Amino acid sequence: MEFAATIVILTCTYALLAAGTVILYKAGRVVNFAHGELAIVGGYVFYSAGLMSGGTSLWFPVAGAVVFSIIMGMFIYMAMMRRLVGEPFYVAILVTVGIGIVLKSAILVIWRAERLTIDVGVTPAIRMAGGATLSYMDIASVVLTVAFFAGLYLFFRFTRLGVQFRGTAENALLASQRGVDVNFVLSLAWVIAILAASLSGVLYGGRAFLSTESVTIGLAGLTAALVGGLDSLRGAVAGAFIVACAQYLTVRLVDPVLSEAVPFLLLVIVMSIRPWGLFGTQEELDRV
Amino acid sequence: MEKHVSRKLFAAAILAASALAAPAASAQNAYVIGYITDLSGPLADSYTPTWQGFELYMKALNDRGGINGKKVEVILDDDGLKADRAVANAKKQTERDNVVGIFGLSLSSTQAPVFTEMRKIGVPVVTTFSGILDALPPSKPFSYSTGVVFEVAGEAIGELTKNIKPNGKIVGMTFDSVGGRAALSHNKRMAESLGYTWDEVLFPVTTSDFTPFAQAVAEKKPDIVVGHYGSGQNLGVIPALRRSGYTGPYIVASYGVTEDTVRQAAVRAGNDENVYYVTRYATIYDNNPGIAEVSAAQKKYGTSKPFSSMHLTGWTLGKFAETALKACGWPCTREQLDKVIQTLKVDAPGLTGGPIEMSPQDHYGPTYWRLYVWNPKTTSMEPKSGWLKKAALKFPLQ
Amino acid sequence: MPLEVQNLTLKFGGLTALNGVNLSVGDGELIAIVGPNGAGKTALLNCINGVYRPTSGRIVLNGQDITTVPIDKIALAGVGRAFQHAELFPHMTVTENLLVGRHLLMKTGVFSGAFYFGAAKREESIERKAIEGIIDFFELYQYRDVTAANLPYGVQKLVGVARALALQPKLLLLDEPSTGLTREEKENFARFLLRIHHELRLSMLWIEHDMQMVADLADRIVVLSYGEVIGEGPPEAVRKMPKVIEAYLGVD
Amino acid sequence: MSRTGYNLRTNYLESNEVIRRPYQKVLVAMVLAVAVLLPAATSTFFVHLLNLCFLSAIGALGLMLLTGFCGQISLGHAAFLAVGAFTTVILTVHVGAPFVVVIPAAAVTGAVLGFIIGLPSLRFRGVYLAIITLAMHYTVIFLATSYQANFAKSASAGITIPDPSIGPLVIKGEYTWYYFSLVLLTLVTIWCVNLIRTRPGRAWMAIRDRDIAAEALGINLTRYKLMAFMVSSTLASVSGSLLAYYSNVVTVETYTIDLAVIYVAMIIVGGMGSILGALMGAIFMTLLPFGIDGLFSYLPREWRYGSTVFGVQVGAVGICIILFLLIEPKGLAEIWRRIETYFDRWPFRYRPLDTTRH
Repeated sequence: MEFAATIVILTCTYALLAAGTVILYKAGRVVNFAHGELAIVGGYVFYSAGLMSGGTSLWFPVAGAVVFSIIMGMFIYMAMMRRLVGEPFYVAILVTVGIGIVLKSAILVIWRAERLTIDVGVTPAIRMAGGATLSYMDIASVVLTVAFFAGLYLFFRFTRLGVQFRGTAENALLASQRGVDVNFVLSLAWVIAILAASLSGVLYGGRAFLSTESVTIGLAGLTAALVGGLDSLRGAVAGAFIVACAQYLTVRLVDPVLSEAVPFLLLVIVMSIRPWGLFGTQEELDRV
Repeated sequence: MEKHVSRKLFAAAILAASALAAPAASAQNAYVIGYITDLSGPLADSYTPTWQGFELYMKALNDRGGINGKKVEVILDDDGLKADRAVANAKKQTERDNVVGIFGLSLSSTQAPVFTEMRKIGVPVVTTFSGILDALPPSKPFSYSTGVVFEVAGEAIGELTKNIKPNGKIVGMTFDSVGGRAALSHNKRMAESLGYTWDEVLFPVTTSDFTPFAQAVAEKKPDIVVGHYGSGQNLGVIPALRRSGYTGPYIVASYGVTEDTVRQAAVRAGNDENVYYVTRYATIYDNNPGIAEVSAAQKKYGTSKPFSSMHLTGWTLGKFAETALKACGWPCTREQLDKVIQTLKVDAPGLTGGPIEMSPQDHYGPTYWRLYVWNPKTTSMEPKSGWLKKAALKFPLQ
Repeated sequence: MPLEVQNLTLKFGGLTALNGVNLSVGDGELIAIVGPNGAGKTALLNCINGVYRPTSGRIVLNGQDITTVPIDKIALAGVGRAFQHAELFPHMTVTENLLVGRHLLMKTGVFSGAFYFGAAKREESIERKAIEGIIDFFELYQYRDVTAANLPYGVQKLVGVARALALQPKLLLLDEPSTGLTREEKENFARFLLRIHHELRLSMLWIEHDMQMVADLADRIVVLSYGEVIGEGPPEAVRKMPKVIEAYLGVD
Repeated sequence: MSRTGYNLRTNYLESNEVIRRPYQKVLVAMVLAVAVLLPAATSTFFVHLLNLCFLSAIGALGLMLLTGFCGQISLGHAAFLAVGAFTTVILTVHVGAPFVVVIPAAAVTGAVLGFIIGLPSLRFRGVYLAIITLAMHYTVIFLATSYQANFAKSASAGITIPDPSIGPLVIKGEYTWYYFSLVLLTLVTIWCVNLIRTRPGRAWMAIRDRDIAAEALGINLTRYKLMAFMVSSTLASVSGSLLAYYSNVVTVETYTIDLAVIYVAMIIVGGMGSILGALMGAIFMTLLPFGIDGLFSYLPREWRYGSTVFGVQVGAVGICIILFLLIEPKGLAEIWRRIETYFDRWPFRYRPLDTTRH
């Protein structure tokens, strides 16, 4: 029972990250290596905004995280990514690596490298046989993740902006000729991706803690996206589930110490069988 | 545009280059010592308060008028828990700042290279935490430790566990580092010799979600769980263990874990009564004149980190440094300083269970350990045992 | 026969790019391939060149079956190719681009290259001299040390041909070498094509859109439409074929 | 007149000369002379920093060949350094092998690992390759941690290795190391320069620029990609071994992903596709944290507490990567070229269209 719960919660953390990676890839063919850092810094911002408001209301920290995502998303796209059109593929990757390092240094300079926990709803909500418990935060993380994906589905499917988004992902040039504000759509992609990451970071900060080491969840999320297929949101969920299962089972059945390397081993296996990922499309392989 | 960029870069480069060549700013009329530690890396939580304790002592000392009429100037450098940076800092301090000795240092991985380099030049180095082979008998010249040695701590914890439960199954946890493994193996050795059964769970260094690991521990049905790691991990581990259904005793080994961390972890775990703490220095909850003195200094000068036993550790090291420099006289040379440290005896009543004693063969000396338990009602720690004296282990072990 | 293409078919999923193409290039012959866009002209070259692996059929080069041989080995077998968009190495100079063309004729490796004296230096000297011959042939003197990215488009295409020629091929594949050139550049190019044809007597397979140029220069013309050969023969004969007229003018 | 006449050549090989203009010869000679005399004029600490620069420059050259010239991205360079360091440990501590055996052995181990890591590059490109090199990094580090933990059963602090010696000459102390690493770096640089201007280098650049066209000219992609990985990892491994010897201690904690990123930063800052850039980048990135440290020393002591200095040092790496990629993608080498051109033209501001490569 608790193992299933743990896997589901872990899947949620990774799925949110992987979804962001997929959105960014679909929108601008960018693979973001700074996603883990964005997630954790989002968590830190949430924490600090909570402190500033005295820890009484949830609205202030939530608003803090949202504002962070919007500013960060707009800034990364408008100041950096927009200028990289036509550059070799590695330039965008390395720029995101650079962003990741800068964010990490922000944790050091602003938050003094302290390990923080987000203590919202940590009291047990469900008691399971054997004494294990699930907190309100754990349940919230599942609910919020499901809500996020449902919202994303409705957005892409039924809103005008969502259609423009899909159009831009298909062919940015054509979309801009049809009057879509491509710059707006692509900044929006960054904002949504960072929002998802921040949510993931906040949930992670509730269950584990925030620190410069916890940015490694970004790599797990990236692996999940690659396993599922870089251009498929369904794949992101499936990939997250597979990575979470593999990690959990390694801890429990093989050797806990290996759990860090497992996502990569999994990735190598998946890529040698289906290089474009479980739900991805084959021609994407040559693009990146 | 292009030209602008290169001109600015050029200016920045010249500025940086001039900074590199900056001459030593040290006064000729003061004792200059170096302090290198991790103020920003993974263990900054532990080493920052230790440094602050040291600094408090030095501030108080200089306000008293210094040693032999001379002030003490401390050159502080951060190594970020990186060996190459620690070595470069040590070289910079010995050459540019002309320090007579180096104090502090972070984990063993940064100590070993600094010890090695400084031995070549002949600069005494005194560390607070995980002292290593170099300091333990047969000790190598110029290398000293006044702090926690993984192996000794492992043994002490094994022995003190008797005060919680006389027998049963102990599960040790650590992250997969060389030091963690060493601590575990000694804890295991001692526990098994006392009749406990032993099991262990290791996790990767970068782990921050401990739930799966905690479940693996809970499944082993332990009677006692020991966590061998620095400060922050406890914040994640204790709640994760409780979530996974383990409610038994949990021992925090004090590799730089502050009381405040224990408090936070215990609160997060649901105001637990079963959190224990084994430490080489006293805790701030002990009521004695030694602690009161440090506490007064902390109130006077202020520290950014909450007052903790790490401050006591740093304070004791400060006392060690003062005693050594005083004995060294003025002017104090590196050789002279090393010579006096070799037979130094420093008593820090109230802060340790007994004096720090160096001898030419043993640069670590006997250490004293104590078991505390967290009391959620009084929100403080209470001793659960007397001070346990551990003579230094001899290496290589048989 | 330098090149013989037998019953070549190439399919991508459900799409048939080439369907039972038969073709041969004789010694020193200049064969032009014409056809509307999407007729499969470049796909045919890609098959011969080894970029695509045909679904069925055979490609024989000087008696050697090269149907499934990898690209680089096909170059070794003696096929040189000039690409439609030149595909020069943009960060390298014209000389260096041509020297890459000499790759197969050189021997220097990682270890011998380390010492720039003795064998490696000698080889550089010899090959550099050989390149000078090609530069001379194509009159590229002023561009020797210009990076490819900085060349005018017309010159880029010329260098593309020169580079293919540098590897001393037995068969030269030219993919629309004159497309995008000005009238003058085209005439200039025609001159070089004739020189390759007459002075070097190289077998060539030449994709071209300019019907006038094809009619003037080619020995034979092969007309492709929707992946099939719809006409073949000397220029004057092909121009009169009803099927070709239909394909080109859309007569019903 | 002599300045504008440099394009005239009387010999084919002259176009392949690395140093083409008379004043450049003077410059190189001056740089070498300064390098030789420098230790006499500066402090041991600065010599130590330069040693770190020189030794890491060897690794940076390796990465430059792979990424800058062959176009294969790698985030696993720290692992290659680790392989060199641990080969050194195993051979010196267990076997007692001398320096002259260890360095070639480290080179061979590096080459073998490079070959293995190169294999996926035949199938994967771009991001996928980057992730695979990352996976390789974690695998190597895991193995190294296990080795170190089991090797040092009772105490923990890295593994000490003795000073190296070549025959009767013991390489010990900053100054000996300075000249030793200077000579070594010069040799490696010459090797790299020669590789780049002969057949293998041109093949790598062709693969980087247009792989299909390169293949159509007969370049065997498999062979040359693997060769690039092997040469790169060999240099990294040798660099790792030398750095281990220099510091006398090997511990697995040194070889983090951050270190790999710093090496990537070296070649970006220096300028992709330039040997000079690799050298400049290595020196820049090695000195950068110390320069920041130095700048901070001008500030009040209180400012240096906490994580600020280290945080800024970390952040500076990221900022360098971003700024150079966005503003000066050709790096320091290009800035240097512009300065050179400026003086070359002097006193004129312009010169007729100059599109030649320098």
